[in-house]
Amino acid sequence: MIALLRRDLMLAFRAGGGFGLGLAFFLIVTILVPFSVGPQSDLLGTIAPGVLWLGALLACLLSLDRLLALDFEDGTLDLLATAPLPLEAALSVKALSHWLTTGLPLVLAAPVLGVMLNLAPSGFVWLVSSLAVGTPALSVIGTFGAALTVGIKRGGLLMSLLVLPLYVPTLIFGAEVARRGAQGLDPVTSLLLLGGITCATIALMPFASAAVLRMTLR
Amino acid sequence: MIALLRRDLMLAFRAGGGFGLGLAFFLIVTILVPFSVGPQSDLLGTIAPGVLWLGALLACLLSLDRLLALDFEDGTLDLLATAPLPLEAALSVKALSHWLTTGLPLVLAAPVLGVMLNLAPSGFVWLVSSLAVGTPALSVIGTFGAALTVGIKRGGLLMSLLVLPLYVPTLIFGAEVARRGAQGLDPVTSLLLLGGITCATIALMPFASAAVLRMTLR
Amino acid sequence: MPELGKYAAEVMAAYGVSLALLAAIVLLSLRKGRRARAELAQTEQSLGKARKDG
Amino acid sequence: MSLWEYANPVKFLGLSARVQPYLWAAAAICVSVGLTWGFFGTPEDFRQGSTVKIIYLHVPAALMAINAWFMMLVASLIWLIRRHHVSALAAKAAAPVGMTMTVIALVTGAIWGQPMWGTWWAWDPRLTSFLILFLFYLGYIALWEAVDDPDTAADLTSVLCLVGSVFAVLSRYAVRFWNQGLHQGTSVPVATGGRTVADVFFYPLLVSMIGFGLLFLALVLYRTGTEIRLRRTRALLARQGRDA
Amino acid sequence: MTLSLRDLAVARGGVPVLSGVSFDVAPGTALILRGPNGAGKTTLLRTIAGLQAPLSGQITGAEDTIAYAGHADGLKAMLNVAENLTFWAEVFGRKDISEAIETYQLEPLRDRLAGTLSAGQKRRLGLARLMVTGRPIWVLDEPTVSLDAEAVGMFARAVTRHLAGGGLALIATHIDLGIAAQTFDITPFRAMPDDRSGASDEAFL
Amino acid sequence: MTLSLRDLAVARGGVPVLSGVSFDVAPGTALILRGPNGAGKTTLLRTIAGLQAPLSGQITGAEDTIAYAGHADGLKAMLNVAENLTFWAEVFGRKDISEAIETYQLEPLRDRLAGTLSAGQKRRLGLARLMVTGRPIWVLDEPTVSLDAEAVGMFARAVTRHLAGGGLALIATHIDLGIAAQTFDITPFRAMPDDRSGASDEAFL
Ligand code: HEM
Ligand SMILES: Nc1ncnc2c1ncn2[C@@H]1O[C@H](COP(=O)(O)OP(=O)(O)OP(=O)(O)O)[C@@H](O)[C@H]1O
Ligand SMILES: Nc1ncnc2c1ncn2[C@@H]1O[C@H](COP(=O)(O)OP(=O)(O)OP(=O)(O)O)[C@@H](O)[C@H]1O
Ligand SMILES: [Mg+2]
Ligand SMILES: [Mg+2]
Repeated sequence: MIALLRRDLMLAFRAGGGFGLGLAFFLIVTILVPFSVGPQSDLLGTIAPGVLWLGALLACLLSLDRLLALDFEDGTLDLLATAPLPLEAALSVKALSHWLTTGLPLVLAAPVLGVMLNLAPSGFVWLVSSLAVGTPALSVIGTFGAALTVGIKRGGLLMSLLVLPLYVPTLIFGAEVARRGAQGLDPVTSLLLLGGITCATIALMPFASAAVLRMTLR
Repeated sequence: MIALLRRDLMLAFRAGGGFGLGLAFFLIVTILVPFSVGPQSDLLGTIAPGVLWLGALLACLLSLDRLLALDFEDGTLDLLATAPLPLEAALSVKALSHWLTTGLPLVLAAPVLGVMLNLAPSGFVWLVSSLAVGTPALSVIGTFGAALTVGIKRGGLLMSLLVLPLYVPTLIFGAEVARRGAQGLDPVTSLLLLGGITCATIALMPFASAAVLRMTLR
Repeated sequence: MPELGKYAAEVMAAYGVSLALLAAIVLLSLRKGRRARAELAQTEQSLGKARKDG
Repeated sequence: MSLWEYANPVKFLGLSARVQPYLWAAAAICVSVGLTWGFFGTPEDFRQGSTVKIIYLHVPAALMAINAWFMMLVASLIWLIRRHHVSALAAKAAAPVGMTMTVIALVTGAIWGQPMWGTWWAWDPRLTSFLILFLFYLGYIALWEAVDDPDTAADLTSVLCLVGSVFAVLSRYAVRFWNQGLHQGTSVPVATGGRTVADVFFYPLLVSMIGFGLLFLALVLYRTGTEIRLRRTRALLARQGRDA
Repeated sequence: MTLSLRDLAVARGGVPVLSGVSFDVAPGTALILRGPNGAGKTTLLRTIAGLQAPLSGQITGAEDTIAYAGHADGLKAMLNVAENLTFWAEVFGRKDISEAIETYQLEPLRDRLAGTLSAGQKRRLGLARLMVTGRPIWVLDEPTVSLDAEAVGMFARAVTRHLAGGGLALIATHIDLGIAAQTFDITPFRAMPDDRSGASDEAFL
Repeated sequence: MTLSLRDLAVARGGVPVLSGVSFDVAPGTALILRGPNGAGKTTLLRTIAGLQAPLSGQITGAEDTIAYAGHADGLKAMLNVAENLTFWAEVFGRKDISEAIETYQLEPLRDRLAGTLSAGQKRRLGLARLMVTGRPIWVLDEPTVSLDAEAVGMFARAVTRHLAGGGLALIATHIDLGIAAQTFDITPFRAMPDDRSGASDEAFL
């Protein structure tokens, strides 16, 4: 399992970087927002928490695309399925490495982008904590989506379609935390709910993912 | 060439639909926006033109991902490069089929999503015309990005990164047209500029794409 | 025809769209069903497989 | 003799062929009576004017949209546990019907919203969770289309239906937490015990709801038959074309 | 531990491909599967490796003892030869990759990224992977594709050594491998079009 | 039209692999390339097919006359056999696919999606593609991988017929194809480590 994690991270660094790219996408989306909605800074400030959450979500989504697909194509998944490692564990590790290479950098970069979008000062800490608590759920749910679409060529868009509705609760609570934080309201309830969702998905989704993957490999 | 177009469209329909999926993604992004920035309808109305343009751009981008990658992986590109068909033409056809399966549906669906985001009534016709004029440029530029990243595994994100900056002018003018339209200002100048960009890219980009593709295949 | 008042357009539109959608799903189902039947009949015939029922 | 016998495709086709004529007739009668009665035979509401007539489309469609998903959930569970093909195919057959119902509810709601709330669309919890339901339908259908092998497709969509149900409920709750809406509450007796709709409106509504239910049933039976035939064609052809 | 198949039926794409297959492979021996293209060798091997379920029949002795090598090698283009092998060794709870490197003469290629190997070199690496799993049963699908004569010799020696160590091997191939082993032709076991051995579509026939 | 190589040097990944290769293939004849794994056969064939530029030397007679078949077949899993062939025929401005179908006995598979074929069946389809191009020069890289004996026979007949019709063929392979042809061993042409034949990194040596 540690071998798998190490390999995934190594590949992410080497293969022209799952690492930097999710982040770069996040950055670009955030930059494109002023171009598309116009540069008024109060408007930007109002929508900043939402935009950052949405950008993080899309960055996660895009990098999910090949989370399992590459391993499927070159036969690694077949071999992993016959290896002495429960598939649930393997998928949890994959989700973890996805989070480490995508979610974590997003969390760390969010404050910088917050500045660019004129986020209210009180919002920063809540933005970061909501992302820190929420992005693991995105990775875990995303792994499920990747497992569902693994055998399908051109599966990327289909996966987005399947995964995005599943992301809705996380997004609602996450953005709520960030927004209430920015507006100076109390975001703790939402944050707790968000944490609850994350814990529940981490505990349960790997089983669904593994079940689905066994079906596709068959 | 007609054979290529027909095959691409056929594949798009069969392979679980490049057709519907870009659209679905557009829909989903638009739906997620209220979840992330909150449901106040006047705020939504203000950012609607920008959000719709950004959504269309992202939907295009995601479906680009495998525009050439699939053909590369199974060796079709190698064979096409040795076929009696100029690569420029082949890539133009690919861009066209991408637009037909992604851009066009987006244009048609935009008004419905405009309703959901509370777009001002005066904005609809300009939104649609800006998308109709602008999305072909997105497809053509996207083909260039796809050609650049074709040999790279996990190229999806990298491609987004390369393509998004190229999309900036199109996005700026396109969103400007839609925004001015919604605010009741005169959007014709921007629309003309947008049209100019589209024409220029359609005329020139295929050569760049073909050149780049020849380099990657080597 | 009942008097629909100032909302006539809305009510008629709602009924129109809904009935059109219902008709569409029914007709599409019927068409697909008919094609499936024909295709199956043809396949069975060409393979000489007897059929147990309709 | 158990209910499971009808999990056999041939048995199922036989039964469904026998029931369908009655079902279609009943559905046609109920839908047309309900709608005609509602359209021609009811007065205007004092507040909503003639728009109240939309209720005979809107509410049954919304009801069936949710029930269809629920039926798909049950069918998916049966497939996952007992692996009866008819069950999986019934779920597949129901999805487009459910989606149509969803669209009808959304469209009629939007048309109704314009005069009542002054807007086509609002981010109200009820409306929003319905939109999410629509997305789940879309994803479910797209997944069926995308997977080649029918059994794998059945497996995957079943799991998706299961997980999707959980998330649909979660979304509903989340959406409600996120926004308090303007859509009105439940008015049908099963849910409240009393009713908030006057009898004049209620009886045609009831007929219409029954009609939509019967129509759904008839459509699902018919479409399941279609799926079974397609599957049989495929099986016959596959076994024929295998050698060489 | 003997690998035994009893009256096995396998399917691909929901269609029965083979039925009534029975054989035993004892430790220290290899069995070569033969059959024309499309006969069902790949399907059979995948079933034995546990990647798909059989329609009916029993497989014994295959639980957690199989190393499978199919048409795809499970190599990462962006990892070098040693890293690829080390990864698979660790997945199977082992460490040592030197024997595998030596047997397939990968030493000069040790630090090359797998993506830059030639077809035959890649295949050699794919076969070397088997040796680091430590599994007693090798299930191989056309292992010598694109290997030159010398590399086929390396492979034959590796298999012979594996058998001598009490392992067993099941190999599908179209060409002669130079391994002393029995041959099993699967052609006679082709399933009939109306075969009802539990295939998922049989309810529809 | 003769295919001629004069003092050709080729590189892969920026490193010279072969140098000083010269040969001619006359119409009506085939040339079989041999060499151990990693010798540079694939690189040479890709250069001749125009997929990469030579470091130095001349290739004549290859412009728009070559049909190339490499390790990947260029088949779409979601199109059926006939659609795949028709597509390639149309790209090369032709229509008729019946001869290809017949030669490789693909008739029974005609309506099967290419994704559901077995390895050997896929390969047969990949080879059938050559026949619909109408190109006089076939450049083939290990064409018989995963083919059974019978299919190798089909391939040999197809090549013989192609040669009899004035075509020519250049084939890299490790096994015996049963085609009457000269053999060319590329092993002696391996580029030396300090070879300066125009590689992109030679300025740094
Ligand atoms: C796009 C907009 C709308 C959507 C998506 C929508 C959706 C729904 C849904 C999901 C139900 C629940 C059915 C059930 O649970 O049994 C419902 C019921 C209902 N809706 Fe709407 N609705 C919309 C607009 C409206 C408008 C504008 C009105 C009237 C002003 C309205 C009036 C009703 C009524 C009276 C019910 C019955 C309440 C009940 O029995 O639960 N709806 N609608
Ligand atoms: N990117 C690269 N960098 C350095 N060397 C490379 C690169 N790619 C390939 N090579 C080397 O170039 C040589 C020629 O490879 P090529 O694929 O042409 O061999 P081949 O004769 O086709 O072998 P095979 O019979 O195994 O297919 C090999 O030794 C290979 O390792
Ligand atoms: N999805 C599918 N639907 C129907 N038939 C299929 C499907 N996939 C494969 N087949 C058929 O199943 C049979 C067995 O295929 P398999 O790959 O096991 O053959 P094989 O013996 O490995 O052949 P090869 O020597 O060519 O690799 C083939 O005839 C193939 O065409
Ligand atoms: Mg095989
Ligand atoms: Mg080679």
